[in-house]
Amino acid sequence: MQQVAFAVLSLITLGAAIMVVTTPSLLRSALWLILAFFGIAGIFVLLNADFLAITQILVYIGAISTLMIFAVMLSSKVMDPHQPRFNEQWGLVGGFSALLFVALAAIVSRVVWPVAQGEVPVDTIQRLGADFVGPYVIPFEIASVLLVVAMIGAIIIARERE
Amino acid sequence: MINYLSDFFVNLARSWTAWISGFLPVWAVTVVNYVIVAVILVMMPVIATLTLTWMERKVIGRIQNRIGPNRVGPWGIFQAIADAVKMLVKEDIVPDNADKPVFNIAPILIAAAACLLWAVLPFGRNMIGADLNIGALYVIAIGSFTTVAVLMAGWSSNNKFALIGAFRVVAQLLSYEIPMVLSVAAVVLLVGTMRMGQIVELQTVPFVFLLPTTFLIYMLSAIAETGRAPFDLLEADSEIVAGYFVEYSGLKFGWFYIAEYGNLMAVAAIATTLFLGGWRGPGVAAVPALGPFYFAVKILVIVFVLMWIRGTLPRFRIDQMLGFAWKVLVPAALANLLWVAIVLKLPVPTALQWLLILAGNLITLVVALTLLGRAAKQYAARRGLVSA
Amino acid sequence: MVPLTWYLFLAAALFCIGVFGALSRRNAIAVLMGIELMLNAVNINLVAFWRYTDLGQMTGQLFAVFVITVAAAEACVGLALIITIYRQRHTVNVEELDTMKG
Amino acid sequence: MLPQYAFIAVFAIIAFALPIIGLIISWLIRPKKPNPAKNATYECGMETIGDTWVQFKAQYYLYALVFVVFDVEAIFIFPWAVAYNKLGLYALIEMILFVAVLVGGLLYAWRKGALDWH
Repeated sequence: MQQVAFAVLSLITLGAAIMVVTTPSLLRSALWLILAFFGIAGIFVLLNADFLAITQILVYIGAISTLMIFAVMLSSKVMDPHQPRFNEQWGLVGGFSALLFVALAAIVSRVVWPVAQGEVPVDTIQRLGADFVGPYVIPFEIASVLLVVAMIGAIIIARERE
Repeated sequence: MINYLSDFFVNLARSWTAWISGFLPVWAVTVVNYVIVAVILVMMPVIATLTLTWMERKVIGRIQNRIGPNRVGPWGIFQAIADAVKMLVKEDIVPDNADKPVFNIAPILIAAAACLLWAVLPFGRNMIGADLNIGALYVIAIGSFTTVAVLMAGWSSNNKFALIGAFRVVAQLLSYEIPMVLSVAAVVLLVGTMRMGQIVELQTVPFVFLLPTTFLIYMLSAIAETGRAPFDLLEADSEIVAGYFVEYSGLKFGWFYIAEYGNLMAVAAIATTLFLGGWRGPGVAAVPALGPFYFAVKILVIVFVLMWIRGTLPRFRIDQMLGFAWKVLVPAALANLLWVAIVLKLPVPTALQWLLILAGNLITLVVALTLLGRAAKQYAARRGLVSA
Repeated sequence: MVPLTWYLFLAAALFCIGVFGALSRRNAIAVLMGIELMLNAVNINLVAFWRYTDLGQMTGQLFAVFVITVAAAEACVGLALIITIYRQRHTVNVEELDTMKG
Repeated sequence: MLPQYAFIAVFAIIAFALPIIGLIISWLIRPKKPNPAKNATYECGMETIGDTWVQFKAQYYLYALVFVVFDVEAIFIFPWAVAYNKLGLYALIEMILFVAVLVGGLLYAWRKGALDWH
């Protein structure tokens, strides 16, 4: 059952990802990207990481994709689908990506991964919350600073100057 | 017999499961039960549309000194069904330059999102689709799909009005999502769980009495999220004809309409669950079958108040509306959240903690209203609207 | 139960698609989309390793949350840059944005 | 945990099926008589001039920016809120710090007029 779910979700994810990088229309690319994010959220559920799945939907689909669609619409003239979507080196890059995949796949299948069996704890969210303010408090506070700095920077950059 | 009736719905489900287990394997029983529950819950937006449109026309009619629909059936109760039939058989027009696949998927996505909300709402004790670990966040995350569907509809129509409308709606949805998230977070902080079923179980006192201001913030953002008056400038027909779905007709328009009323009922249901004690009410411990009725009554009360607001208040302007979300609601919601956190760490008895939370809420409300009133006066004076 | 290697294969494939998108597209927003795909592939790996080797701690999930945070910050600034460049140059084609070249 | 999500998956399939079935039924029974005037873009009876995808104000983007930051912040607040009862006083202080930085950012955006509609 889980295998079937995994197969369906990875087909959705990979298919959508391929459409993202090949579709000429940028807005459709962004919509395929949303489908890919959704598939990945499903993969997280299969991995018993439900909080991350909802984070994926909330942040990637709700926030980052919206930002991307806005950016696509704000730079609208580039959406002309007649101009080439790839640069000249796309054949080379394609070959490189395929080679990279072969290499990664070889590594993944050769190495014997130390898999530990165990029950997934039921209180993962409490533990996440405790870890944010416990051992990971420095990254936690830095995340807040990073977000604010990014926001301030982006506002300075994107503001229309009168 | 009495025992069976007192928890009628749960017992009915048990008897049903026992009956089909007689001739079906275990996995098939699970699948059949999932499908039945899902079909019932998925119909909720459609049911909401059929009942609430009639109710809304009657209520608004009375407010405006009219009688509302009264031709189709007694008191016009079949008006909604007549409308549904009209939408079903109406010709569907797709504009020539539309991006057709995106244009067709947008209404499906928005209707599905409205349905998905009902999966985690408790109708009564043990009567919930799935009591997810992350229920409260799930409800918020589903809202993201609405944003995407609106952008898809606005862009694919290839119409300036639709696109401007979509941008406005999305700005509004994004701005009001944050106060909504923060007010839900205050409830989660108080009960220490995100399971919607458990939030109701632990609500011995409806949280509206502890967190009145948070409830108010939630309701204001919910009105804005569903795009109803006074926040309905996304379909301000005098300005942008009808907003992002101007090019839609027939049942595709129908799905936008159904999603709107489904969302209206859903936000009322979420508010009931989080703040009004959900299915709790007198005698519900002895007779759990009463739960769904209390739940429905509370939802209808909230929906009635929302209709009342719509019939009474004028429309906001977009700058006022977006400013209101970021400059009033977000700071107030953050202040409430942190105040709850501070009080929960004070070494005093629970009753006193609750009183302190209530007091803090009221202070936030007073401060927010005072600042708002002062800002409004300054604005009016600057514009020369009042004589100084 | 799905074996760990399946997840790793999925992540590897997704990463390579992301690399292809980031290096071959002409539009800067499309390049950013490729980068987001790569970050997501990394997240799948992090969570998969958490699930199969490290259930006692939450490190994998925590890392994934921080990766998402960084991705959000990156998208904010990156897209703001793209919008500004578009406003001044009327193009977001990465091949034409070479003013820094000596 | 997974059975609950199996239900959500079934639910999602049915939730998407419902509008699709409705559209198919309506497609079967409704009239189909397109003509060019009917299919033209709606614009108060006049032919549309120029590209629809005109440029929009960057103001919309600024709202989206502030939204993204607070949305990600919510991701940190919710687990903290769930775990809060079992944590010590340090949890409160650290969250106040976290929120203070964000409020600083909000105030900056407010000052710079990113929250005002021009």
